[in-house]
Amino acid sequence: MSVFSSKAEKVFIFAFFFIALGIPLFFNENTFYVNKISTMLILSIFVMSLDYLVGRTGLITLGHAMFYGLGGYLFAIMIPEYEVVNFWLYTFYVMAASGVIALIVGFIVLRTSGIYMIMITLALAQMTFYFFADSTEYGGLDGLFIYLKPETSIFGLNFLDLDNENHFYYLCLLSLFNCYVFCKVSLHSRFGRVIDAIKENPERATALGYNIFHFRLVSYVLSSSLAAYAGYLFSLQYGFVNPTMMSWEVSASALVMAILGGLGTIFGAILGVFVYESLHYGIEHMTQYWMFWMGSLIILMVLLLKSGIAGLIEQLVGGKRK
Amino acid sequence: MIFKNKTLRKVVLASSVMATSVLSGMSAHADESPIKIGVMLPYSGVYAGLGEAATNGLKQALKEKGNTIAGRPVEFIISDTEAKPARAPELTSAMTDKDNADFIIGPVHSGVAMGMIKSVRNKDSIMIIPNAGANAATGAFCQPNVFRTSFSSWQTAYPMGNQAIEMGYKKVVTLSWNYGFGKESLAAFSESFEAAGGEVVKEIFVPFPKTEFQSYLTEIASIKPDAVFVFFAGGGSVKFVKDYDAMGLKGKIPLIGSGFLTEGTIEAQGEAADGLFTTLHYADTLDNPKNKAFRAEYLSLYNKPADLYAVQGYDAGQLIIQAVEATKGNTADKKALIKAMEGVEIDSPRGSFHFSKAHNPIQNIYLRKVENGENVVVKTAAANLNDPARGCRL
Amino acid sequence: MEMSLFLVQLLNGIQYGLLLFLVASGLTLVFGVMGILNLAHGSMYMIGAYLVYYFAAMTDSFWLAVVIACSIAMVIGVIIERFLIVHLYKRDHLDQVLLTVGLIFIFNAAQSFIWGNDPLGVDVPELLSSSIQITDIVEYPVYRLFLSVLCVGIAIGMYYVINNTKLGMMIRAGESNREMVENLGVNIGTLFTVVFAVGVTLSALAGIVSAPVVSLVPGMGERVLISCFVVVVIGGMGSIKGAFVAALLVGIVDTFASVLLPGMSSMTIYLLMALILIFKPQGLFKS
Amino acid sequence: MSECILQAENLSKHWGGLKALNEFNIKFYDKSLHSIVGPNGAGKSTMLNILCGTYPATKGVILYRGENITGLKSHQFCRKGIGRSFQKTNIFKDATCLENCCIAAQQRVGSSFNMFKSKHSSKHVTAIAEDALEQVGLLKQANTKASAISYGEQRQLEIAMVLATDPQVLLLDEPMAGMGHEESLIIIDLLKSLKKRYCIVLVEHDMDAVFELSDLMTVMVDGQHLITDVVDNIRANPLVQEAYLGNDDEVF
Repeated sequence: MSVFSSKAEKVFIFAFFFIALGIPLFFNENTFYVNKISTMLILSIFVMSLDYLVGRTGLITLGHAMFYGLGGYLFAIMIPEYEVVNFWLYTFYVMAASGVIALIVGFIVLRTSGIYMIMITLALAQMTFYFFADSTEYGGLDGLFIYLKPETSIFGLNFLDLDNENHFYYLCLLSLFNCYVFCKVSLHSRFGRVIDAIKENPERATALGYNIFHFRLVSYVLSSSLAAYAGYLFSLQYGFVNPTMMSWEVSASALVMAILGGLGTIFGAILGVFVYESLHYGIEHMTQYWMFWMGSLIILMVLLLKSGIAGLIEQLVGGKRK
Repeated sequence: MIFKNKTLRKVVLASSVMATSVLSGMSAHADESPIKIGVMLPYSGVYAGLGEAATNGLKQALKEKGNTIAGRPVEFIISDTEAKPARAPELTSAMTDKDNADFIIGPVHSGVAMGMIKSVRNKDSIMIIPNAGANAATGAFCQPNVFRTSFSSWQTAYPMGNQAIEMGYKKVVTLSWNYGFGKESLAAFSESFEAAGGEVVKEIFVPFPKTEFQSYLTEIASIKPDAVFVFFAGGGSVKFVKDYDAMGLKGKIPLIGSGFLTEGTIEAQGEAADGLFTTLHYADTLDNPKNKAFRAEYLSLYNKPADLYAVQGYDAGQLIIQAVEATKGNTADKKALIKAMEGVEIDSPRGSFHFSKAHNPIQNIYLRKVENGENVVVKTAAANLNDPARGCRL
Repeated sequence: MEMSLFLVQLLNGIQYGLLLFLVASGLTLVFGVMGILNLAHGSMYMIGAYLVYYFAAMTDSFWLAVVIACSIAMVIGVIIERFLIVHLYKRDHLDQVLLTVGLIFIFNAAQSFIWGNDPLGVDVPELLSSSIQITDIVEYPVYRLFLSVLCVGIAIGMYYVINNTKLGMMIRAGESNREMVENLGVNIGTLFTVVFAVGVTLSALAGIVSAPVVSLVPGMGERVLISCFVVVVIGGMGSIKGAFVAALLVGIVDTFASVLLPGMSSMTIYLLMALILIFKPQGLFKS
Repeated sequence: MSECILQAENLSKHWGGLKALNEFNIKFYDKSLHSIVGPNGAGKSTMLNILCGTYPATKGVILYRGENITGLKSHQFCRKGIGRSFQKTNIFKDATCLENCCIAAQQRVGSSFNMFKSKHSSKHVTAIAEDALEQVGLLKQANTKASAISYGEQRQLEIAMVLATDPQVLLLDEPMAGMGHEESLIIIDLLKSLKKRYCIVLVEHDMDAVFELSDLMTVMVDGQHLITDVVDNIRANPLVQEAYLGNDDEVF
């Protein structure tokens, strides 16, 4: 059986990564667009991790940006100030550290569900936001700077220069690809089978002998680590972190993007990010009151586009999901 | 004159280019491509009012020159920072790499400033900060291509320390929001106040942006200091001054502060603000011809009174005009342009000023008192005050 | 801390808590009866404050402005429920979250468009503008005392309505079993519209009456919303009694924390919430 | 009689002041079908929910093969071998019938935290699932979505899911509720064959079925144990007739 849930997904994924590979060549004169798209790729990882949790595990969170921000902060805090560190090593550190934090946080938030979980995740994210915003040692509201970008050698081989926009772009693209593959593979695995079962009917899954708390916790930790990885990449892109990375607006707009793209589809995250960000960019340049148009758009989307853009495409292309 | 719409802007630009080329005839061999001025200010969110005023001031300065400098038209590229630091690098990168702006005016917010400064490093664009006060912008993070037409946090609070001693205060409680601007202001005040023999008995930091001040006011009442020095701006200062009065502290413990306490907020504060002493590099009522002319013109252009932020934007415009005129319209040679900028003497509504080595204004700081809803200048608290620019290696 | 100042701080805490209750009660009422989580609840607080500013300036009477602002808020509530929320009853919480986030965007844009972004203030009405001397140095503003009395009055009023009227009976029934209400032969649509409008108006009223003691700035709604969430979560979603207890608790804890634990004061209420949830995942009074 | 597998001692459940179950004692034996009857609100479902760990008991002890399992978490009951079906159909409607059983079977086979092996990779899991479907006669519907099969088939599927977890005890909560006569007959046949291999606890309102299937019957009234006996004795017991059946002969 194919890993793709639908023909639409297959077509989209191939087209997307094919086009994405050529972006830096196309914009070779203009680093702005390469940077902008890198940011969108990073956001896609973040939103995809959110979709894993919300769309597939059935746990709604309004505080996911907490891990996005933590990814950046953990890195900024852990690195020695005047030393170039290894990218891969710190990728591991950041993801492991945020995983441990997610384990503890998950232990609290997963005791609740539904509307409670929405509010508790939100409140915990605010708490973390204030922790950094009020701190003196972590730069307060002004955030922290990362002065030296890490080097990326593996076994002495160095083929990526993070200061080069194009190299960084490909790193983001590769990361997104890995993230997508990981999400798809794990959701198609035995673990994924249980996750799907728990999302659809937690009561039944419990009666069949699954400790749903453990599965949710694992999913929460995974998703949070991925979000932290996205935040880590973001902090690398421009070399700074700021508490607003974990503000509730970031969590809310990520949710909007996930739903716009098509909840539970994983690939919809990419769609959601690119459509939302392009609209934001476009509307913002046209009117001072972009918030009004964004708000209206979101409401229309909720009322009319029930399964997101991915659902729309699947209807058009055919090959509905099984 | 605010062109929010990009296409509209381009059209106007095209016609103005044509007009100037017709006027100057074919004889002028000089460069007639537009000078690109990127404007990165907040137009939505809490700081939107400041962004608008700074933009107005900037445009007023350029309008006085017919929107041409040394024969070159001016093109504005406007983007809304929303005062969100996380967006700053991306937007800055758009200015430097996509639009190839010669100058970038911005921002208002210190957090955004830090993000921007990092992004203009080693770029060709010259950044001019029309408000953000973070000391580090012209201190530890100072760069050849970063100028500031406003102030450093240190400058606005440091002179008040000596003033407080002169007023006879020995024990002072200081209080501000717990963020960079506030912390730097309190530190600068304490620096001069304690050097002159005063004692800061308690330093209170209120989490930003909390405006529930009752418990802090009660605490101040229990300490009974000689005076209270505060830093607040915008909505927070309105709330604080009103609460201070309502708790009955106003008549008993004098309130002094950095000038932002009563900038743009004085009307909303009403009578509660009467008698407050503050220090700042400007006051609406400053009595000099330049200020009067500036304010009159601003009022006629925008139909509302000018404020500090408009002045700072205006001076950013003046800085560009004088420097580009000095290089005879050459903006390609950034080194020469920066040199020209370092040499200008700006005839500002706040009184004339020039730049320090770290590119921060060396300017007068005034002691102001609120009387009948106006900031009235009492005296010059510190003349030609230069920021210490700690950590700057320029 | 001196005893008298301790008491003043306690008064500060209670007063803040009561105001929080006013906002949170509307949120918890709407959730309890309708199962809708209205994230735009804070926006109504903001809109209420701005409306009273606008009409107080226009009519020169604070009290008249209060009446007008409340009426407008109620109309807004009815419109939102009839045209938007009504489509969401059968959908999951996620859609509600999203739609109400969209509303926040729109309200913020409207606020910025109509009133601009400068901080605004509303004068305390003449009648209540004095202060009472309570210690040698501290005076307490009469208006703040009035606020507390008003909030307590509204709390008692709500208690009465819920326990002694037909509407209250339906609300109680709705809280415990939504399907049952439908079986009672009540027009559920009308009930929901009324409850939503009342909930929204409570939030707006909180904004209206606190306008003279806060400053009107963009984004004020979101700040209130988050505090409100803490209250509602601690109290137990849908429980008005819980909201009352939790609001006082949060108000008092926050007030004392800001004096006694200055380094981490903004985190304190969240810590309190996390602690309570560890022992009582459904809040103090689950409905 | 065969070995006693599951036993409850002094089991009580209080909801506030209401005693839904009061000092209840009962024993269930292997390879037999033990039905529990009683009027609505007698506490049958409550007891079933306690026996499978969904509700914690207020008081009392549950013994499983002599081991005290009272404090265990809900999911651990299933792992011990106590499987249950629900009063309202409770299946994974979006999944196929086979997948429904695979979910159940995988729990028993294990390695459910493996994220890299495809869920279809284990032949073992699929084999168990297919076997379970076959037992209830649903194998031909294996690849049909669970929401697409008939109501009666959904009830069968639910039993198949329980079977796939390899239980020792089956707790069935009204498996025939809402079924037509034809469909009920299928379930009756199914239960007849299953009781040869499992200990089955049946809560059911269909008295014909109960009398036909039961080896032992327990009558409950108001959360109290009234009597436990073989079918014929129950039928003849005047106490039962009075307390539970009243004068309403229709039931028989």
